[in-house]
Amino acid sequence: MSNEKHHIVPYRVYVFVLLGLIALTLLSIEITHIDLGSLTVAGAMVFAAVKSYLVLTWFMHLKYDKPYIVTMVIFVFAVFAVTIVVTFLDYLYR
Amino acid sequence: MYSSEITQASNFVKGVDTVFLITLGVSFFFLIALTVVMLIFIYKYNRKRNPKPTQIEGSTSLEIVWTVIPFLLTMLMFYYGWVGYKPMRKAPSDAMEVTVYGRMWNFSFEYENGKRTDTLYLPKDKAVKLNLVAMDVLHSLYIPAFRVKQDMVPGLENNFMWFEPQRVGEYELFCAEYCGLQHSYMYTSVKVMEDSAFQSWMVDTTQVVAENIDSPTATGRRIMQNIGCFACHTTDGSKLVGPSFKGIWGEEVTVTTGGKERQVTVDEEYIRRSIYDPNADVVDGFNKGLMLSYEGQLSEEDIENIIEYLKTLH
Amino acid sequence: MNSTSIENVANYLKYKGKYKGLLGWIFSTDHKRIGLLYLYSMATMFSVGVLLGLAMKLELLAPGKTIMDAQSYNATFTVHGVIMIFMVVVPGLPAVFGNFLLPIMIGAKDVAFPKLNLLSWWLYVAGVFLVLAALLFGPGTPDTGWTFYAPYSFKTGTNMLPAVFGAFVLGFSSILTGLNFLVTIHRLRCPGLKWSKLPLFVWTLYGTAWIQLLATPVVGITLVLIALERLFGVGIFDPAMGGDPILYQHLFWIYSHPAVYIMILPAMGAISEIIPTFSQKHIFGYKALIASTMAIAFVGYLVWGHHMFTAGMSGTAQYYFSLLTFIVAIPSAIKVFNWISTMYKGSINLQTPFYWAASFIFVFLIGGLSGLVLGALAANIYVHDTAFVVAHFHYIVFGGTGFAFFAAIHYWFPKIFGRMYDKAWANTGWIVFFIGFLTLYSPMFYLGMMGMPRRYYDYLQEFHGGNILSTIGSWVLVTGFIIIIVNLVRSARIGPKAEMNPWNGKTLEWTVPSPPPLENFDEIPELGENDGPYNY
Amino acid sequence: MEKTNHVVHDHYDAEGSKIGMWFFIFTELLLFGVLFVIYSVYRYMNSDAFHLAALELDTFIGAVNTIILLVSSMTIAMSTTALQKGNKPFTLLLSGITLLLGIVFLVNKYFEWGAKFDHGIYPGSAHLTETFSQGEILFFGLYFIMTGLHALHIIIGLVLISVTMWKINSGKVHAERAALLENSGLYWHLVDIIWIFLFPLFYLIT
Ligand code: HEA
Ligand code: HEA
Ligand code: HEC
Ligand code: CUA
Ligand SMILES: [Cu+2]
Repeated sequence: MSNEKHHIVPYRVYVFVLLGLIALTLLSIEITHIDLGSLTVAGAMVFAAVKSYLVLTWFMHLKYDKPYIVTMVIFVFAVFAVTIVVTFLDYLYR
Repeated sequence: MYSSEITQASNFVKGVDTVFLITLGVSFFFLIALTVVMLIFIYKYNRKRNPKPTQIEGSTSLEIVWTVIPFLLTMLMFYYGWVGYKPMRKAPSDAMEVTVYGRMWNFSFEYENGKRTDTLYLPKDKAVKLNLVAMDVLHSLYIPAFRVKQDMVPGLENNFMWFEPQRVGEYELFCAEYCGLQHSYMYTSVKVMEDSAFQSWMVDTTQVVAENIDSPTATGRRIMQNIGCFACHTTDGSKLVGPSFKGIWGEEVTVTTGGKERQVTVDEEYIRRSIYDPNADVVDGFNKGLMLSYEGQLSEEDIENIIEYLKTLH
Repeated sequence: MNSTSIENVANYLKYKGKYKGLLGWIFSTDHKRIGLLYLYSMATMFSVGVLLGLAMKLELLAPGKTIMDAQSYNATFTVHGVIMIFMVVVPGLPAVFGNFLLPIMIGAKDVAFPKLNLLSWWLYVAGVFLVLAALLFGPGTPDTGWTFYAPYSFKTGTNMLPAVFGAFVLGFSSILTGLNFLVTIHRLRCPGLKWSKLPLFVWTLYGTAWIQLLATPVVGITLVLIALERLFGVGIFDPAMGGDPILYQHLFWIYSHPAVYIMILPAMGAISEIIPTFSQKHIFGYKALIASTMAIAFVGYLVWGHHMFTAGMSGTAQYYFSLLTFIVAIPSAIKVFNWISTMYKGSINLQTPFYWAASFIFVFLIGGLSGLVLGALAANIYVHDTAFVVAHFHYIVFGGTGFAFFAAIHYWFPKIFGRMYDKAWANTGWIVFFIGFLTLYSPMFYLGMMGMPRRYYDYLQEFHGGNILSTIGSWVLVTGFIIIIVNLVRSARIGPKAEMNPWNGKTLEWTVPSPPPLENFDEIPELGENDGPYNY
Repeated sequence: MEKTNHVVHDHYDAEGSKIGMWFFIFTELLLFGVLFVIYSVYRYMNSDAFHLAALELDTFIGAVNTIILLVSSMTIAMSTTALQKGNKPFTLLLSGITLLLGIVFLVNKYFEWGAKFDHGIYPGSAHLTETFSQGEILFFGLYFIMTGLHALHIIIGLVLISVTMWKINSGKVHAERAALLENSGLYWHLVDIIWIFLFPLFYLIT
């Protein structure tokens, strides 16, 4: 068990990811200056989602982890998403 | 619940009772059938009679059967449940409207012509829409005989229930959502009358006017009765949630105002403040925040009548 | 271990560690000792809850004041509910039997994180004391009901903060137990014990642990919000500041509905062990039982709104929640069918645990089927917040989880204490208890259908009859309870020594001595192709 | 501890502790998840008020803090690489930078909150309840609760990283037993992810 090989991620990969994240952050700030109306929230959330995808896969090593861990992470996010949707079944139709 | 007396008390009784009977029927069937089967197995395959078990690991076809059959049955129950409920959500537009105020711990009902009561009077065979207003915490208006219940939520818009009483009589009306100390005493009754009787009751303000002329005291008392002051205050000196009104006029009370204790003498000014802004002066030994402001609910005139009444309580 | 004779093995009850006496227990990271710590602390809290329940029944014996005033009654059902739910049935079987048996059943020496396990128990105790502090100190015992509905919960003058915080800490303890079990099941299964060979009790613990993990934080943060509301007036649930009290109910039930499956799943797991053992037969539909466990765990997460049908939700939400409530009932039905089929052509050994298991099925049926009545929208509107609901959940929480708990304790007692109880007394206790149970709760169905609201300190004359019957039932029930407890406590100390495998069970815990030695196995067992928990 | 019966109980299971951390992260996600549910419900109910209230927050500080957290996330991730490569001083340096950035984040937050308090905007303040609309009260209520809870998590993360550094320094955590560092890293990234969502919700969407 303890002898499982660890994938050693080179430093530069992290630097690239960070640059990507910062770029996305700046971009999302820029984009809010354009008035997208009701899409603003959605837009910002898409940026946030992409950013957390990056953090999850690279910083949190999901890319190198066993598939079952990835499955569990997806499952948990799905449960959360479903919870929100179900809650909104009330608020959207009141 | 199936006693014939109340079966047709409102237009919803049928829908609700139907789904009740269906679910109860299915339930009893399964309960009895499964229990009997289980008892038979326990008897027949008892160690004494059947010392050697036969190993069976399962059966896919059986699993499918007993997934599909309950599924169909539950969908049936769901369907009737929805059908019985659906009409409760949409009140007819010509319904008579009554506003219900729920507060700790009484209901008061206000009719279209401004009349206020603590008992719900209704005409027979006429749709009524109750607009629910919760003043402090959650309450729930429950009339078992009519099979209706709806929570009263403070701040919720479009909080209503409707039904059509179909039988003359007097029915219980409970508060079904826990709301504190006297939750179990938060009940009153619904009086369903023939339409003509209701109409004359409705326009009959003579009694009130007469009382108004001869005695503000009686009016004050009636107002307090209807709006529910006596849920928390007594007139006999015993302490409920709030101080008793016995001998209140001219009394010296210790109150806390803005964190500081002080002595005040009960006068008009003080009583008015106590009713419009109860948390400004909190009487020693009682809790802040329980009594809520009646501003907008009681007019200047009402307050004067109340004060007249309070003066009489020695 | 240096000895082969069971007598001389340092079994987990006897070994001496760094500390002696009581300290040797409360600082022990041995999963078996922790299991017993939970058993004792829960039994204590349970007794308090029972007394409060009896007090309520006594009060309801007659209309008007009987033994207490309205304020005390409200406080009583609140504390009764909080104790029973958060301190007894939610930790319930996982904390006691899960802790004790999970590692043995999967052939491990302990759980994955023994220290964390001990910490969970400490947190449990801390939570208990916090809640008790709310009763003893401060401006009065909480009186909101165990649901803490806003806005009453931040309007009441009573001592809510410690109670709410205590419930939060209890939740944290529950999360850590769940986390520990998940890692244990994932990582510590012995060689050859594939997922498809896990005992069903372990599977239910697995499903339960996921719910604990994903649902408990929801109630945790919601209760913190109630506390913040009281302290600072943030406004989140306060209608006066724009907050929505219905949102509170959503959040509360997002946890508390899955929590009812936290209570029942391990109970179902225990029943799935007991029935095959006493029928000496392979469990019927192993895969179907696993699938239904997972289905309950998952779908159970999405039906919370059936507690709020009258709360003022949208019609769409009501439609959806009612539909899913019915769907989630189906896996439970599958389980019942499989249990009964397991008895078919078995060789049934009528012993106390089996009696409990069979009566579990009966009361669970009543509880579950009355749940269907509640799930149907129109019927729910009528009986919501009446004694009918009280009957439903006592039947299923207490009838389900409680009966399974007693089944489990009578089943694993010889393993846990290494001694056997007096079977005649155990059976007497069971029958008295069973009769008392039916007398106590059945009238409540009737009262609810007559329209008697719940949480009523006082009631109208017309509800009197049912209440008298119910109160009498409560005394019978407690008589049964006392017989059972006295029998068990006595036998744990002076009962005859038990064999290693008195019931001829096939799960791994029956392959180790009774009581098990410190680290369960001398050597980690290995399962061959044909070994399995139900291969008789 | 009391395991005197000479059984070596020291099974080191890197994957076990890793998934343990993940399970804990799941719990945390749901914990914040609830607050996000509340936020979205109230935003939906009071969209104009939320719009107005968000203007009160300083996007610049928010953005700076975002970048601080992102960088700190990178350094802690890199420190694992450094540890696996056996470069202890560099590991310590990198996690030290993380620690420092975390503290800078908190200091920023402190000033940000302080400024709000000075304007009389804090939960239950008279200024807030009297001059703002209901939606705005909710917005600020949520703002304080969510960023407050996040700050609490930063503090927990900082403690965790400090302990890890201590153990790296004393040699208890090393290339073969890197689980503690990896887990603190995971936790820190969680804190980062939450901020990734908090930032647009409170500062950006106006
Ligand atoms: C262990 C706990 C537990 C369990 C397992 C359940 C199981 C179920 N519960 Fe219960 N419930 C509670 C504990 C539990 N409940 C509590 C504590 C409350 C009250 C909380 C409060 O307000 O204080 C409550 C309240 C409650 C309500 C809200 C009542 C109200 O306030 O208005 C509803 C409504 O739908 C409901 C439904 C159900 C259903 C459909 C199931 C189903 O899962 C049941 C499934 C089981 C069966 C159906 C039996 C087996 C079936 C067969 C053998 C075959 C025949 C079946 C079919 C044809 C389908 N429950
Ligand atoms: C596990 C849950 C549980 C249990 C066991 C009980 C047990 C009892 N309950 Fe219940 N009760 C609740 C959970 C439970 N209750 C909840 C959640 C509420 C709602 C509170 C609210 O409204 O907020 C409630 C409310 C409630 C009311 C309604 C209050 C009202 O609405 O006005 C009443 C009324 O009489 C009552 C009575 C009783 C009685 C007499 C007992 C008992 O005294 C019966 C005696 C029991 C026994 C003799 C043994 C049972 C054995 C086990 C369960 C297993 C053992 C486990 C271990 C030792 C760990 N309870
Ligand atoms: C929910 C309970 C409740 C209701 C209903 C209620 N009150 Fe009160 N009342 C209190 C409490 C508690 C106090 C003491 C604390 C305070 O002064 O705010 C109080 C105080 C008072 C006082 C001051 C008493 C004294 O001895 O100085 C007056 C006058 C009063 N109420 C009048 C009324 C009137 C008139 C009504 C109805 C229109 C009413 N109250 C309804 C709870 C209530
Ligand atoms: Cu009003 Cu209960
Ligand atoms: Cu439920």
